[in-house]
Amino acid sequence: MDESLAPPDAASGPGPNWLRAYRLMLTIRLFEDRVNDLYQRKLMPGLAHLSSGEEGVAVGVCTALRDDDYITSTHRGHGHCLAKGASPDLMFAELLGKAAGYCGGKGGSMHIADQARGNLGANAIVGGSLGIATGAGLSIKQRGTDQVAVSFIGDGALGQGVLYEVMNMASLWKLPVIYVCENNLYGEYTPGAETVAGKPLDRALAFGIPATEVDGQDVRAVYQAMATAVAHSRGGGGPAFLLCSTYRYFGHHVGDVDRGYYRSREEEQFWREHRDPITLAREWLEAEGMADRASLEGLAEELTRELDAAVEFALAAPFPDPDQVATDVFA
Amino acid sequence: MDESLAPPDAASGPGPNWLRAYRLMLTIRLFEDRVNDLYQRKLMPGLAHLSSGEEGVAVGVCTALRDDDYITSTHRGHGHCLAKGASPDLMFAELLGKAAGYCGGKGGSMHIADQARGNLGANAIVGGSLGIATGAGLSIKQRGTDQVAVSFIGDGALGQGVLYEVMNMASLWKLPVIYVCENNLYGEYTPGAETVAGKPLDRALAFGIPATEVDGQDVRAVYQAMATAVAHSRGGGGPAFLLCSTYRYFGHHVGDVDRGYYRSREEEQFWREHRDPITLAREWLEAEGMADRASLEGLAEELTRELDAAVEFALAAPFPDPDQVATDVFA
Amino acid sequence: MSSPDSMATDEWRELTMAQAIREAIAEEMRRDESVFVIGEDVAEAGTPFKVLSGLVEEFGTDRVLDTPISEPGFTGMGVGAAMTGRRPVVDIMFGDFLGLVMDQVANQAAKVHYMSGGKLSVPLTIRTTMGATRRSAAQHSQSLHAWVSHIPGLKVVLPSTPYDAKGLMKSAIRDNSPVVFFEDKMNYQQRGRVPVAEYTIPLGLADIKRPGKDVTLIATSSMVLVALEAAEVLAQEGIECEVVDPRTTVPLDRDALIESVRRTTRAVVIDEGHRSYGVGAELAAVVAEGAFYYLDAPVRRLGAMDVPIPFSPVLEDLTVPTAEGLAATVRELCRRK
Amino acid sequence: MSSPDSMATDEWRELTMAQAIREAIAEEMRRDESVFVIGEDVAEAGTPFKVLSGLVEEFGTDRVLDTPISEPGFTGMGVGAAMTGRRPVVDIMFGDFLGLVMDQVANQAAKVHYMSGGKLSVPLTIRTTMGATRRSAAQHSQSLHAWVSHIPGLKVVLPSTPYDAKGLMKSAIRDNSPVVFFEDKMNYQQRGRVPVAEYTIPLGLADIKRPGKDVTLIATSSMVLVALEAAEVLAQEGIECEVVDPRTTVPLDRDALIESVRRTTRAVVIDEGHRSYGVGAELAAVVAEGAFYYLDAPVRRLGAMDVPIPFSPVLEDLTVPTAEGLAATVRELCRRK
Ligand SMILES: Cc1ncc(C[n+]2csc(CCOP(=O)(O)OP(=O)(O)O)c2C)c(N)n1
Ligand SMILES: Cc1ncc(C[n+]2csc(CCOP(=O)(O)OP(=O)(O)O)c2C)c(N)n1
Ligand SMILES: [Mg+2]
Ligand SMILES: [Mg+2]
Repeated sequence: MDESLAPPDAASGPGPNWLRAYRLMLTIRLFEDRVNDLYQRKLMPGLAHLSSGEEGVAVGVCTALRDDDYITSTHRGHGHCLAKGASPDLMFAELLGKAAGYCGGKGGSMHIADQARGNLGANAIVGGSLGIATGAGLSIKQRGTDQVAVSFIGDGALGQGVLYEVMNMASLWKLPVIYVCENNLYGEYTPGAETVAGKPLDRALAFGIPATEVDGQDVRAVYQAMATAVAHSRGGGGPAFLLCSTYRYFGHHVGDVDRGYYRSREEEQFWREHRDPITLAREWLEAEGMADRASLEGLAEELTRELDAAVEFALAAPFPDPDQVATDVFA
Repeated sequence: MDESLAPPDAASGPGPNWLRAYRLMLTIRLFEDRVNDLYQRKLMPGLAHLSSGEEGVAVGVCTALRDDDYITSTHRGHGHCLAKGASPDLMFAELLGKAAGYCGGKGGSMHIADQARGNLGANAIVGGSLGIATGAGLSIKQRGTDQVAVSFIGDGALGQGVLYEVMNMASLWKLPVIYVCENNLYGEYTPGAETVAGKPLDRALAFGIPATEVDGQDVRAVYQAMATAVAHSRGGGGPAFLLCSTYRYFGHHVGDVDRGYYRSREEEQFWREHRDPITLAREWLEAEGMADRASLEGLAEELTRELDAAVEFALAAPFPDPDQVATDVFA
Repeated sequence: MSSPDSMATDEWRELTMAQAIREAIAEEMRRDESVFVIGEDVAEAGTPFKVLSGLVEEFGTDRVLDTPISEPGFTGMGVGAAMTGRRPVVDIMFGDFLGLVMDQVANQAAKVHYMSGGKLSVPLTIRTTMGATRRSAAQHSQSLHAWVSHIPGLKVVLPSTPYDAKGLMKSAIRDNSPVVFFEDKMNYQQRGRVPVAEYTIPLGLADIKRPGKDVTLIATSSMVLVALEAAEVLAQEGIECEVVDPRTTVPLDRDALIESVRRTTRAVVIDEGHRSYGVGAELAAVVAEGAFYYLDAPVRRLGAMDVPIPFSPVLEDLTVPTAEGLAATVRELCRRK
Repeated sequence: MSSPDSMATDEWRELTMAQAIREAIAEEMRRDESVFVIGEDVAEAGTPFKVLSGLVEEFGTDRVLDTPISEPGFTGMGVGAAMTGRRPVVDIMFGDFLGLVMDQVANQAAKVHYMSGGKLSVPLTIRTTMGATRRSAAQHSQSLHAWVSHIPGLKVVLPSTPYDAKGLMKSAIRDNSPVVFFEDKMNYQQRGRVPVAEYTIPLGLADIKRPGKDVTLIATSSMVLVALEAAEVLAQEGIECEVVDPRTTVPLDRDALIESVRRTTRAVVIDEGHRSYGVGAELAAVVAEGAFYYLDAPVRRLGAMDVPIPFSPVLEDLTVPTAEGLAATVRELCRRK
């Protein structure tokens, strides 16, 4: 089965603005740092699943998408949401349960949706958005547009049977759906090796879906692979599957601090020091002369101010009126 | 991935009693003819799904099993049940809702179970018995016996996500489970070609499960492949997958008589005339000199008498007492 | 405007329940190109019950999609298609299979609108079946409308006549919220008057199928027919039953039920789901509370026995409510003066 | 024998709900080698709530199995293992995920014994959670015990104290029928007295958590604590509440509920499932019918609001029943003389 799709015009074209991609990755990193901080300062209700370390996947993938393309996201969805164009201030507001949040405070971290940018929502059910993304693909085909739908899933979702049901239909009906699997080596506190038999790529290939594995820490490689997949799907070629190897720096959720029983400090250190997507991108930008240390430091300071302001906005924002509890039950 | 398992002692041994296998296939054929007759004479409540034409799979598979091995069956399960050793009279009684039936009349055609011979039951949910069979495999492993569990499924069950969930666990934990897929080209009134993307075998292989395709109309080929799979699983080798190409002569259920809109008379005729598992077996038995026409005709008459008697028994048998409606809800 | 005779039209035909449902779907598909049907054997086969026969010939396989046997998958796809501009009509062949799709229905379809603060919506209709005595045994005979009625965000329809079925199906398809539409498979051939002129019936309006002063029979789906049969018998004995059909369990027309029971001072609830923790419990609790100071006798409940549905006809027939059983219950209730 | 103080032992310790449940499972695993635990992150992690911490160290990974994220698959495997000589304890991390396994639970586990005419049985225990206010939003906060309570063949346990949790869990594991055991995730750290000596509590026996003469509060799971809190407040005002805990919705101890309400002549049902078509409806209908001629006021029901559980704390707190709300309802009920 053809694993490597022919490189599309999209990819052979001028290519994306890598500084913008870098900016997005850094935005996600700073965003998640603040979520963790809000949690530790007991300013954020509930929990959150941070995507720090996985910025290369979210940004590489969304850089290959248009505003009107759809994505569905997971419980670890802040990065996807930001990469698709959401504003940090309204996201923080949602995480704090404020009326100004993307969902008026009703969704929270695991349910942020931003339909204006095609984000059909994060999902707290592992694999829960696979049907939604594939259905969006069916909708695209029926409406005859050239959009694509992207379903972000974690490696844990490989365990959910619905993945194979929708891949089968997407393949049969040549739906423009791209399954992006973020393989960060763990599902909660259990290593993927203990829960995945055989090779993940084979599972997509078995349904006649072209599948590629890519280094998720290399935002340019992710973009390249994704651009190829998008061109394939937009062109009516049907679904594609992208397996991105990556790593989450923090615990499964913000409260998961004692991780020794399922992964080592050394392993975490290795990824942070040698495989950090932002560091790798920065080194490349500097080597290519696209940016110098000073300008990137300036950018970091600018984003820091921006995100601190976003947090301030959210903290100061009012909670929803009590009567909101009973609205939006029916459309 | 290794598709062809090494031939086991079981298969290289003396081999099964082919006359017994022939007798079983003929028993199934005559059984189903009588079910259809009972339906048409309005003597049987509800519907039934006949396995006529698929006898080679049920008998080839069960001939490679021991009494204490488990099977789970489908809505089209009469053949599996008989091949595993059930008595026609108690089966007819169940189909007629009589107290003497295997389930006291509470189960009917789609729920016949015969735990004395390891038949954990037919199932009216497509794919519904996959979890049960795989759980039986887990039980076997935990109890440390050398039994195997066989899950009969139709090609339609390839659409159910739970198949991939249990194959994954069976492979990870090396459970002695053999998935036998009866590919009769249709799921109800829809051709498999419209519902299966890619190649079925690849779906098992993708989970690290050895998979083989076999001619389901050749009972000896089915036995050979199954014996190989059984030896593999009994020996602790883990699960196996067997894809048997076969054909159902009748409609999806006894009432499905106008089939022109989904398959042709010619196709049906071809299978009946050139691919009939009983005819093929008879020709081989005669060619091998294991039996002559006269003895086989004698056998046919004997079985006819036996099955007619079984029907008579069932028709004469009493219905369950009304108070049975409220028993067996809790164990 | 909810009972045939009050319709502002004089043109009527007799249709079966199946024909009425098919007509409603066909009309909505003509009216709105975003409406499509998806499920198992819905195209050429027109479903095993032939409810959708003819649709694929008129609308083609792009709008009448035969799926693999993947209920969770295609139901989830229905949710996603609904969120992105389509109006899917998802076909779940047997209500028993709801067990496979409750995550898609209850966690996704029902909650998307609320969780997104109203930004996303799911104009999805799920058609499925209910009803026993078809000799289909435990996994093909359940009436599981209680499951979905319990989940906020879902509307639930239980039509009892061809007239109601057509008008309610059209409203369900036009509704911007997910609607689960239960069809009693034993009633597909039941005939009834349906106007030629187009009409819809709003979701959430109960209908008095027969007026009466002595006792209120609150009946759902095919149990309405059982109630009407019992009412006919009891009328001979001088007991005037009022038969009230909620038609939708969500939204529930509480006022109509309570108002009737306050008038008659007695009530029996009859629903084909299992008696315990079923829809009947809610209906009984609603009127027992709302009409408490008017009730002359306890509210009685009839439902399917709390046992898996057995195959054997002699047993299965014991599990479902009957007109005789209902009549007996009513007599006993009305003796109590 | 059902309340701690009546126990024939004088040795007691304080345990949390989580410890009591773990102790019950560990004792049963020592007692019967066929008992094993299967689910997501149950081994080294001991579940996200740490309820099973230590089990894998004692019993090893052969009897404490970490699974892939495949609820339908491993629940179905639990059914098959139970049918072939094992006693699986299946862990469904959040009750919300029941939507994924209702086919395995309702169509397979619940029906196998009946469909086989009693030849096969399914000694399976499914542990899962319920309860809101954890700021976990709509897909991690539901209390879906109504779904399983409605399906014949399943027993359903809702413990409210560590004492009950341990005794009922041991009975659930020893039961030869499938049992669904709901643990309120907000109560895992709640402490209570548990005897050192071994004991079990039979399924189907209600327990009077507090005697009283003016009104009966029928409360389930953590709502028992809410009821006790309200009863304390109301006692100051001279209203004596009797708090009755059914402990299991199936089997339901109808007589105990009805007997209490006949004595007090008033009842409020409080359950954390959604109010409509919830467990509260059945409990209310049972006492409204059974105590009809004794009731001085309508039976009231408190449950979660009929909305998906919102994330924002200011909204979420409005959705669940509170002691204040319950006390207000009781006052209003008792004024009505
Ligand atoms: C159906 C379902 N089962 C279990 C859970 C609990 N849970 C939340 S996240 C998670 C692990 C998911 O792992 P993966 O898909 O790899 O995503 P990651 O957290 O690694 O990004 C689990 C088991 C859930 N939310 N949904
Ligand atoms: C989950 C589920 N979906 C749909 C059905 C209805 N149904 C019964 S048999 C069948 C076709 C099964 O096809 P296959 O698995 O190939 O078995 P076959 O009938 O061909 O032997 C369908 C769709 C069902 N029983 N269960
Ligand atoms: Mg992961
Ligand atoms: Mg088939």
